[in-house]
Amino acid sequence: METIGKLVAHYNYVVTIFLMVAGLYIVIARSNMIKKLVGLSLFQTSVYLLYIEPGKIIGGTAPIIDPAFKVYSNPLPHVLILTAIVVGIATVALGLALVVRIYEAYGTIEEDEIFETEGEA
Amino acid sequence: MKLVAANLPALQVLIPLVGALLAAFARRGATGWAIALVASWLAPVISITMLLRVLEGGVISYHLGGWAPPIGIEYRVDLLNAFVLVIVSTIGAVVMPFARRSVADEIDGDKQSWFYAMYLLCLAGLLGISVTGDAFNIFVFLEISSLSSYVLVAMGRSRRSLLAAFQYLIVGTIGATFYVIGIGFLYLATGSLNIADIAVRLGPAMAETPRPVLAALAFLTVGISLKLALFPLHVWLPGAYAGAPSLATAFLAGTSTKVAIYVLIRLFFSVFGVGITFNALPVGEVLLVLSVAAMFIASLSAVSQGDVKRLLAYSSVAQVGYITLGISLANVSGLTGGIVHIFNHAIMKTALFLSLGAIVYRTGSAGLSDLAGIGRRMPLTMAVFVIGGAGLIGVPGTAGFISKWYLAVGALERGWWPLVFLIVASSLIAVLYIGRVVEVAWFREPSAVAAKATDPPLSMLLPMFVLAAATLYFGFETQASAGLAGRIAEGLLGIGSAR
Amino acid sequence: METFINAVLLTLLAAVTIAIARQRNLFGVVILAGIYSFLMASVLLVLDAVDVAMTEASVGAGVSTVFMLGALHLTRTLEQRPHYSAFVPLLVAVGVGAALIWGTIGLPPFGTPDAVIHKHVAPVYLADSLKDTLVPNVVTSTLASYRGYDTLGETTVVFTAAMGVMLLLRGRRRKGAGGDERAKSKGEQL
Amino acid sequence: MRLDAILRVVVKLMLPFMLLFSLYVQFHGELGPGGGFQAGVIAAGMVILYALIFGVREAKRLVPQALVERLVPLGVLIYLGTGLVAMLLGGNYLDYSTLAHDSRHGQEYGIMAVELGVLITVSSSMLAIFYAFVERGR
Repeated sequence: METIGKLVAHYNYVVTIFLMVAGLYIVIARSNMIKKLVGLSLFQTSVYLLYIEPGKIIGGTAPIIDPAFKVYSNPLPHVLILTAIVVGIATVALGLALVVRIYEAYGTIEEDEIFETEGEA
Repeated sequence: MKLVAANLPALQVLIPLVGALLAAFARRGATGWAIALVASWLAPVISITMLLRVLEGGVISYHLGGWAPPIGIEYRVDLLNAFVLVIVSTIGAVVMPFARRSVADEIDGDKQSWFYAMYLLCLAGLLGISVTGDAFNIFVFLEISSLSSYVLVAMGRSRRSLLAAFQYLIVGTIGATFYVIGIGFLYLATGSLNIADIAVRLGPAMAETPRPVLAALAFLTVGISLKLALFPLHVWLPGAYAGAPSLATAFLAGTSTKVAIYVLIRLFFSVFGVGITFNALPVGEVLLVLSVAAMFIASLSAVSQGDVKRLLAYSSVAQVGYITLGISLANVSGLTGGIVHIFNHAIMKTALFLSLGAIVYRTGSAGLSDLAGIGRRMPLTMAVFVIGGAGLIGVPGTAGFISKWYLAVGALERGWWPLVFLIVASSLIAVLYIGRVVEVAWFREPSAVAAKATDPPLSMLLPMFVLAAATLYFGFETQASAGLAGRIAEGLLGIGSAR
Repeated sequence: METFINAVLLTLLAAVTIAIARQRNLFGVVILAGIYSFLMASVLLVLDAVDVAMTEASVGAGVSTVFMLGALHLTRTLEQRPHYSAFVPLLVAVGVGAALIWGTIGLPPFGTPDAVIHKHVAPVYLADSLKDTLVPNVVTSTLASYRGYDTLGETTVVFTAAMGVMLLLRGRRRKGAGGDERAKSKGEQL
Repeated sequence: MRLDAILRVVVKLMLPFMLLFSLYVQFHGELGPGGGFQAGVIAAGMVILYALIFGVREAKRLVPQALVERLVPLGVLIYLGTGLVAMLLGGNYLDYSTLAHDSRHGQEYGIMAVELGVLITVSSSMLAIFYAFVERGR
């Protein structure tokens, strides 16, 4: 049972890292700007897990003080990630506004097509 | 008065922030400019007062919310960040008289006051990064300065500005996310977010679980290197500087990469310490190689540019190379050279971009061919350009020479004499790209647009003169620049009595 | 049990991520991204991060999807195949992944109360929140008071983004005018 | 058409509840999960939903764009101002303890005030961004 637990614990980190890497890959590899922004937000979102997962204590509850509970998960990562989420949506909104303007100016949102018309950007 | 004196570190950031909010309410461009002028001129008053206080009485620690660190967020001002605050706030203030006409010319009337709001947000963000003693708080203010920079860049007239802003946003966000990952590792290893507290707890953490600490170092270094445009992570910079409105380029070139460099220095020397940074991972070696590559490759790219804004932007990448070279040397002379070059490059590059901004104001173009003969039509503006250019080259008698002198001494102390040769050789490339502009501007027949140009009004000339004069002044009188940088370097390396 | 649910949800997240990478219809991508956010919110819920879960569900799956659809409405909905090779991005991604795995190996196992982060600063918030601020939700008291300055900064980030979007999208449309045209008009004007 | 009518009626019926929920999230944030961000996003979502069903023009009549644009900086100003008031009363910046005679109640008031600021800026920002995108469409 213990070994299975260990395996699963490690599994969490591996999947989290896969999510981060996949997001990063989409940002760099794709030429479509909206897809890039989606990838960027996947990358940012998966980083939340890097903070929140270690903050969890098995058998603990949400960090809202109540006489019925003794063990609480760590509140500090939650606070930091709340900030990160808000920063994330702000960045995506700004990025989308830029994409709309770029589409109006160039008639495409494919980065490589734009590079072809602009020469080197 | 006592109230103000007690809360200086908080006011340093709050005043531009309040200014930004007021400018957001304003509708007229002139109102926005007036607010920005007041807010940005108060900033250096505060930062210089703090620098003097630190020189007198040591580190200033300010507990935001009244919570003692590491529970609460701390503003912690020592010599290093007081110095950086003075640089950022001074550049932010000096460009303001220039701003009014330049912005009125380049930005639509109904958007000007919001443009100033963005400018002040960027200033507040950069000051916030420099003043804070909390690693996560750096991220928050990094995002304020970054988001506002993206918008400032996108406000350029050309459609390329939009593309540059988008690329800047993507790269900047990847950099910031790397930073967050790095801070996450540091937090997991030490349980703290306060920089001074992390530094204390890092030793035991390193002994127990070195891997997360080293991963933190790697991610933070890469993330910040994206922000400071370390070669070859600089691809966003030329487009962004070339695309941004003149004022934004001058301001960002003087401050934004500098603040990122500050964060890198802080992390390397105050958090991880020389032992971990340069011995546990080959950070020093990699940084050295990339710095030299930047000095040469970026300079060579600058030579072939047809757009002078872009040319100066590539030169910025090269100049950042000198600063990171100083960091990678990790001895007092080298680090002094790096730190003093933060200051020297800020004044020189801002002077150059302002004079170019004046040319754009008169001719509407920064193309090299359009600049033909401009020296005869705008002699004062071009004189500033020549002085700034001489500084970039490192001509003796200019501030740039001082930086390179210390870098060379640092290299010699290390016994790396070929590096001295490389520093001199790369300066010769700067002669090429500055010389090219000067040749076209002074020795060609005036182009169609240049023929009708004249020097800009005094309000635009004065900031340029101040910076040009500073470039010359700090070439002779080095006590305030290199002297201070030397004390900072000694303090960072744990030598001497620097506080 | 918590560990198991968490592992299942994470696997689903990985599957959705792969689907997003492969899907070329951008409407599909945006909807999948919404699903991703809901799954993420569930994971966060399992991890006791109730406030974060609530924010992720409303921001990630709600507002973010609306903005994305708004942008799609104004642009194109089909992604082209990129012209350049995916080799370098793959290399970068694998490198970053390797560094992350290397770095996390030394970390304490999932869910243990002995980790460093549970011993230094965090217990102070848990112990003092009620006593200092009368607020039982420690996340709220930390967010608004102990680290209130961060939250001021993050509100400012939202403000910056809103101003930025309005600066970019309000006002009349201008077809991308090159710098050269402007130089000419300036030359004539003078 | 019929479906549309149902949708309209349902949304109209839902709106007050959404508003109530948003307020609940705002003011319950001290006791349970929630706070200014979440409430702000829900409040903005409410108007966005209204706009999707009844059209943006209707939504703008309900919540005028000019008002929204003024509220964006106002929220930050409330947050920032709360900190400044605390400073003027002799504490450090954002030290809410000075806001009342008893430091704990001061903290409570301070937290309420800044959460209100967050609510205003977040909800109006989200709405302003939404309006900006929709406006661009025509």
